[in-house]
Amino acid sequence: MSLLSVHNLTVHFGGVAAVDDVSFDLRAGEILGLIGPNGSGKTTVLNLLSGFLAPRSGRVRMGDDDITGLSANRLAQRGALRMFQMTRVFSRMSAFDNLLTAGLARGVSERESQRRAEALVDELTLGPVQFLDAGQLSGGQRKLLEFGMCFIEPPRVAMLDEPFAAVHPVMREVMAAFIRKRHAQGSTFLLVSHDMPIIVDLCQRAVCMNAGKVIAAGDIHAVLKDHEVIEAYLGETPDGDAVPSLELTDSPREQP
Amino acid sequence: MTARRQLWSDRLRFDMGAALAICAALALVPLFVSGPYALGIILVSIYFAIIALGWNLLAGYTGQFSLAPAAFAMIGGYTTALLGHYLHVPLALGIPAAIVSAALFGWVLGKLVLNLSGPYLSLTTLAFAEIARVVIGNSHEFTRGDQGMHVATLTQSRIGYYYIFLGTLVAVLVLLYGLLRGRLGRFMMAVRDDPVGASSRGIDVVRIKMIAFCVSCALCGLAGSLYGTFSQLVSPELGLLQQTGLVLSMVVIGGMSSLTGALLGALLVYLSSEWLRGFGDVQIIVFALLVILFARYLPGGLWGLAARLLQRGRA
Amino acid sequence: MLFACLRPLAALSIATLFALPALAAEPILIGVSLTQSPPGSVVQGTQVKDGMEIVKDLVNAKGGVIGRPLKLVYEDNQGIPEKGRAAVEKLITSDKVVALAGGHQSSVCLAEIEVAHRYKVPYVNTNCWSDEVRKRGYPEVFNTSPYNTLVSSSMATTLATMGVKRVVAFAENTDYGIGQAKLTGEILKQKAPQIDYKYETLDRTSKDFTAAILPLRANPPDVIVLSMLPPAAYLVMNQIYEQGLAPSSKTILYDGSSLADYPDFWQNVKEAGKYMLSFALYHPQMKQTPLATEIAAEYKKRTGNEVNRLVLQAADSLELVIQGLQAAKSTEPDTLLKAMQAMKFDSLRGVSNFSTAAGYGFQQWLDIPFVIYELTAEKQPIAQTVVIQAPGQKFDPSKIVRPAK
Amino acid sequence: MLALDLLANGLIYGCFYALMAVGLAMIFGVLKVVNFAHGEFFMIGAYTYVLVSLKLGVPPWLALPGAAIAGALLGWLVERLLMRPLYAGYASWGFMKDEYAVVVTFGLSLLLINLVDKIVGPYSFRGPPLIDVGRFALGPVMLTGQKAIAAVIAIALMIALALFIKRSVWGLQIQAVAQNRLGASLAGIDATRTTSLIFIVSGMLAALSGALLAPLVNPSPDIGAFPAVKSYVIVVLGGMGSIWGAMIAALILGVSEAFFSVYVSYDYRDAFGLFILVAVLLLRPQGLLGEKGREV
Repeated sequence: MSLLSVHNLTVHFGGVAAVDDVSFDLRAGEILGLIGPNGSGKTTVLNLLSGFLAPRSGRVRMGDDDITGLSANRLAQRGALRMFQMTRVFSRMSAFDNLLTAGLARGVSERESQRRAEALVDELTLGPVQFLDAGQLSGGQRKLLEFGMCFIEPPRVAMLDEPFAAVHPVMREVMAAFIRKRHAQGSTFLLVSHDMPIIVDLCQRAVCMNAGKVIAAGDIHAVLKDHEVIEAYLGETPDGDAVPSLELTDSPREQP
Repeated sequence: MTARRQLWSDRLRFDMGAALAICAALALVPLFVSGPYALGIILVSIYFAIIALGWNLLAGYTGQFSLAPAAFAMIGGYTTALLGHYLHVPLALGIPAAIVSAALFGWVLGKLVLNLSGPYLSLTTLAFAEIARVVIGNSHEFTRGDQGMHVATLTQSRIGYYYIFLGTLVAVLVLLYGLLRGRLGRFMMAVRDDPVGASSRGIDVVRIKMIAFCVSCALCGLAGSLYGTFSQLVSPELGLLQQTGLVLSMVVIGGMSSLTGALLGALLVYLSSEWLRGFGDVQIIVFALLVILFARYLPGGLWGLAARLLQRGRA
Repeated sequence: MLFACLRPLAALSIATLFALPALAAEPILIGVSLTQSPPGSVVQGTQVKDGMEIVKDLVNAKGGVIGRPLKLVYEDNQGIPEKGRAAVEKLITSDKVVALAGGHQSSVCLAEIEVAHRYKVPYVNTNCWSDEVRKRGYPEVFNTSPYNTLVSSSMATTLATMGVKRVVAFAENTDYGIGQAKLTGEILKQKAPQIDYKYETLDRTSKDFTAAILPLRANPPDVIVLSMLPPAAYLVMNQIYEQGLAPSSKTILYDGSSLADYPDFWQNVKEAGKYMLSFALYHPQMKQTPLATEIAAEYKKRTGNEVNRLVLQAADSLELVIQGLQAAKSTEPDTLLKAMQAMKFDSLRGVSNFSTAAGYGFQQWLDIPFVIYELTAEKQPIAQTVVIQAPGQKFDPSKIVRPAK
Repeated sequence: MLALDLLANGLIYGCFYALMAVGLAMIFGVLKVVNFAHGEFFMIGAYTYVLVSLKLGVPPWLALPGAAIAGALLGWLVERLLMRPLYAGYASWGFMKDEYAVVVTFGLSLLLINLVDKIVGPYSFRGPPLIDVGRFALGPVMLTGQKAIAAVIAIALMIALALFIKRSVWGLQIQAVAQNRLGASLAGIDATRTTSLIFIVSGMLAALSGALLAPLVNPSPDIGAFPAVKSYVIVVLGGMGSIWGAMIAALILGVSEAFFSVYVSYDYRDAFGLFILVAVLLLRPQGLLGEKGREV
């Protein structure tokens, strides 16, 4: 059953359709990959879904209710959480306070937030830095911190924008593990990335965008074999045999 | 390496403790100092301290760099004065009325600058402050213009007034402490550090900003109103830009985003500016130099310095 | 921790407490609160201080008052009422001055007399024209300063005798300016209802008044009255001149704040000052005591400027305190007060006694001598101005010189 | 008739306002901070002009560049001694730049006003006119030589500035730094040197406007308050950092002030510009021209 359903979403930037009649479903409990080359409109879709942009037309439904054009904080209250490519943490509060604040913001009691924050700090291996100001953390640590802030109260859907970009492999692993674990516990993810190995590794289904349009959607492997998708990534392909598969790139776990 | 536990609640408690210690010290001053003049000076510096704390809540904790604190003190003072003069409202109502009206104007200003940031916000608040002052200063029929208005007084006893101000200061500190240690305080700081991040975590940024504006301006209004009853006079000069500059330098010298910082700054800056009278007519020149040097060479202010030293001492 | 914060605080407050009263020994202290830095009128403050210093030095040279030297304690009030209030309180409670003098800006005076009244310390008003200062009826407040009623009524009489039809007044947005302009209007209603009189308030901090002047060009009035102080007054004059409004064969300027003897007057107005009628409180033709001439000479020596009314007013207000002390033979504030109320004050500009009638005249030196003269040439020294109304004489319109067509 | 008068006078003062404000606008554009001492740059310029010409007897036309140099010097000093911390070592200072700038420049303005008050004295001086043409009628409009020549020079300076910013290498560098400090420095532009250049130009323009107006506004130590507030209004009205916006806004302000004070009220004249400001900000927060100031 679909948790988040997107119908004919369209938004224009100065005449250009950045997102053009995009529709897809996000099923409860799945990890859906939103892929596509740079500038294909992935992040714009995320901005639309997380309330930082109002669509020109189209609808977004979460469960049974229409959430089109709701403000970011309303959506967050309803459990649609978003993570940024450029991390957004509260730089002049300690990491621990960041988690605590995120909990309070989601309506969790102070004592309970405290408890969960402590748990998350361990899970995310932030222990050593938990009392440093978030501004002093490394990029990777901030991403982990954002994970924590999203999951201090389990979201209905977590939208991750390029979570693995420019992150130390070890951190990547911690994140990936975190995502798998939460997924196993039934969390739903919308994962924006152009890092194929991770997508293949984590997602069951994927939606591929190019130039603001959805060019393919469905089972991840099917999508990645789709000609349009391959062209979108590799430009024109030599017709005939040996269509290069995007899956052949090695997955992060084999990296040193 | 494991940093020592330094959570917001700890920092705030420490901060509040220091602030209350200063208040305790102030409470003892009348035992050694009895001259109405000396008490008067400390009393006026407490007036500035309240404004500084109010402004600090807005600028230091919520990141809304307003340039109108003095104007709101003036608005508060005039509310009490006008009510008393035209409707013979007793101070018991006049002072709360000042708080309310200042809060209301604060709300208006907040709405006005809701979507502005950085210098836009600063200059719009500055414009607002100047409008308020020009209108009050030029409405002779209504406000008696630059001559100012006479205000009733709570008590003729200087000691009495001293403790009224000190009591108010403590009350304000307690209020701010309660506000800052809870959700609101954290949300304010979240808005300051990253408005976008804050809203994406589920914080209603607009609401938080408005609350910050109302509370901050209300405090300034309260200060202005009390002060009017003390000096039995309110004049447009209460809202001069220079007054705002004074408040800002107090907070910056004392230390932004800190209760003790604002309090300490207000006391030291005002007391020293009085003490500088010894320098005769170069008083203001010396004062200006001090302000520049402090701001330039003491980032984080006195409290920042003190805190850092104390940390080192502990660790 | 606690002490870390306490030490500087205690140090300061104790410094403020003990450092200052240390002075109050054998000399007689007199407090002077005036404007020594902006935004107030530092120009006035400086002249008042000059006048007082001269008198003090002369007196001390002659062995002081009742065997004790005089000492003046100055406080800068920046022309801000609130600062004035604080300054006077400091002077009274911390410096323990026996009397106060020097007030020269109505809004500040009004704040200061409240304190003087509360502590029952004599306060001599040097140059606050607003009638309100008198109307409060405080027994501690003595006024050797001119007062709006005096100026306005004399101006009204003048306008009436000149037989003019239309008069426009430019008043600065202060208690002095607006007070004077209104009062003139009221008196005119009784004395000469046929005169069409209106006044415009101008913001004294603004620099371009052309917009207020232009509308007059279509149909210039016979007289433009200025109830403004420098520097705004100078700008208004210059801009009136620029617009060719006055001086003209039809319209002349009439200054109601004794502008012409400010040291910087001519440098600032140049040709715009020619043909201006001026209500003035000092003219060499006035009868003066030897002391006055002595002061005039001394002022010239010290500053290189001709003496002016503000210097003399300052001298007068200090003189009043001195004579009070001599009469009282004591520095006890209340004895001093009684003495000052009882005595005849013989000032630099003639003997005077203070009226006790409530209202604008309360403890006011009512018959302050004044003249009305016309400046008939650029850079004209006061001595050579054309006196239209000599002290105590009638106003003689026939003497008015007008520019040719 | 009256309307024409008002329009002409308004436009003339508009030009003066523009000259006062552009400097502030440039500093805004680059540092995004309020310079509270801008009015004192004006004051220093006016005093240099008046004192050099009156006391030293230097001909006004030479005193004018003298004022410009004084302003440039002051601007350079301010940047060098007070403003550097704002962007040198950004990380530690970045978050407190607003308050630091305001407080430091507030102190500076207090200092300058009172220094001049003590050294030169409180009396106001009327600067000597640049040309000895008294009042003359230009059609229905009355002018004085000084007013006319000052307006002409103001316009000339505006055009010169515009060309400087658009054409010269330095101008382009200034634009680059204003748009993106980091980017510019990555592109090999010395952002620090550019900033101090901006302060020099800004100080110079403010000082020049002071000198040009000295014969019209009779400078006294606190003269700075009037150009300062006007400039704040104009800069926000025109859009932070937009020099063109500032120029247009200045003309609008000059004219509308003139009409407002005649047809509405003289008393609230100085509040009026601020009212426009607030109104504009409500409709168009980024000002007339100028990049958006809204948060994401």
